[in-house]
Amino acid sequence: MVKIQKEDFSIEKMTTEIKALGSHIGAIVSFIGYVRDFDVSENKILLDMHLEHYPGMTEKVLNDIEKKAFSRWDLSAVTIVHRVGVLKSNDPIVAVIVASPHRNNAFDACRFIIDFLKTEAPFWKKESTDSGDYWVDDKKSDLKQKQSWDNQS
Amino acid sequence: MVKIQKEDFSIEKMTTEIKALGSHIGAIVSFIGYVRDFDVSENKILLDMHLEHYPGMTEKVLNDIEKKAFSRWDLSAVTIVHRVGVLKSNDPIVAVIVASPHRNNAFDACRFIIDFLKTEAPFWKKESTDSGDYWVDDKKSDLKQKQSWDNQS
Amino acid sequence: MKINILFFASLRELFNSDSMEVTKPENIMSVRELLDFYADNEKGPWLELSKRFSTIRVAVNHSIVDWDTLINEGDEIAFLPPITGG
Amino acid sequence: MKINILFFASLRELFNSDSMEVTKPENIMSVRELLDFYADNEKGPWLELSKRFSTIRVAVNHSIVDWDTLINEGDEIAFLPPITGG
Repeated sequence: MVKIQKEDFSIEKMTTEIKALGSHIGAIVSFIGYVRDFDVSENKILLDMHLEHYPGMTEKVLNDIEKKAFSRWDLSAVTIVHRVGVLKSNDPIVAVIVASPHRNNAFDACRFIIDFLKTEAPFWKKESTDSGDYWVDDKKSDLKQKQSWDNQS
Repeated sequence: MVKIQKEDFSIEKMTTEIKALGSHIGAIVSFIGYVRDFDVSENKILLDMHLEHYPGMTEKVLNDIEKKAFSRWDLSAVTIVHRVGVLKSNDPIVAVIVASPHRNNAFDACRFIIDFLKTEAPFWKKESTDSGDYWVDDKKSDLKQKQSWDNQS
Repeated sequence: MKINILFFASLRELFNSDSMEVTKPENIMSVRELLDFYADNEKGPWLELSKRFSTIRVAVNHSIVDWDTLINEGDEIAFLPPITGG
Repeated sequence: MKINILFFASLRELFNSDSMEVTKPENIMSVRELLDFYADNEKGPWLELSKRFSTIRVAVNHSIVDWDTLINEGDEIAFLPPITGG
């Protein structure tokens, strides 16, 4: 399941929902990403962040990533939620919740999904800092990490 | 933080606590393990499960595992909670919550902790099934997985 | 042949607009040719977009595609600056 | 020399007891020797525990140790069947 929303999300609620959806679930692995309070590489203090996306394409890309994960691993259910709009330091931005009969599949698939989301899903961050506003640049480390999955397939 | 308890736990509450504890947290990775409803290898339907532990030693072993994880990865905070007593099918048994500035460290450490917990922490499961009660045997796959971390260190 | 062009994030600010409906110029077949055509003829933000070419990806109808993908009637063509979600 | 011996899970059921305080027999130095001594002299559950030796781990004062670890006054010695938490 894919959700794009302005509101905060409840990890408890989503975990309960996903547990009720699937059968023979032995493991749920969750990733939550937060807005940082400090941009280490730029040495700037973050005031707030604006998250923009491409409605329609975002949902399509995230659903495709989910399908790829289901085809690679034995999974019971997946939920991806990503927030858009204005966020503050320490606000949760994204959650990826993966349920599976066995923990190794849940760990691998959760990591795969967030790695692909970071490089393929059309989201853009604009940070307001104590020294001005700027659009965040992509991270080469994220691209490399996504490519390492391609090489394994 | 290590908690051994009979009661259910709230992943939301623990995530909020751990987020408040640490600074510069960019990622939280959580693992939740559940009582299965079906023992595939034995072809038995699970009725309930009794979880026994070695008070004192359990806490020591889990604290040692946490310390090992902190020495291997850049982590902000860790919570391990494990239930004991009588559990039913689909009840949560264990949660491992790891916060870090970066997601790779959180994923690696969460996996490391659950792999070590499964093979080193003195817990024992007795399953009641539709064809009798028995103490669960250890899984060779868990031992191998724990040893693969030793080989990396 | 009508097509719809979308701009996001820094490109939306560059064009001061999030979309434009245009008629595909004659002889222009691919998205790469379209970008080159506007950079040569319109200049301004199109020339700037062209300069950022190595950092930009293009999506047609919600899928990221190669720059030599052919344009069809009614296509939604989006220029995407570096993706930074998650 | 007094020591305390603990049994868990299937071993607790085998001994029908979760602990016993004993006086260490003369000439017995290691946990392995202690187990062998009881298996030879007490038989019953001790002999059975000895037969399961390859699947059992031993902890002294809350740490898993080698079988040739020496026993000291007041030690808490626990025989642990296969661990199955998580």
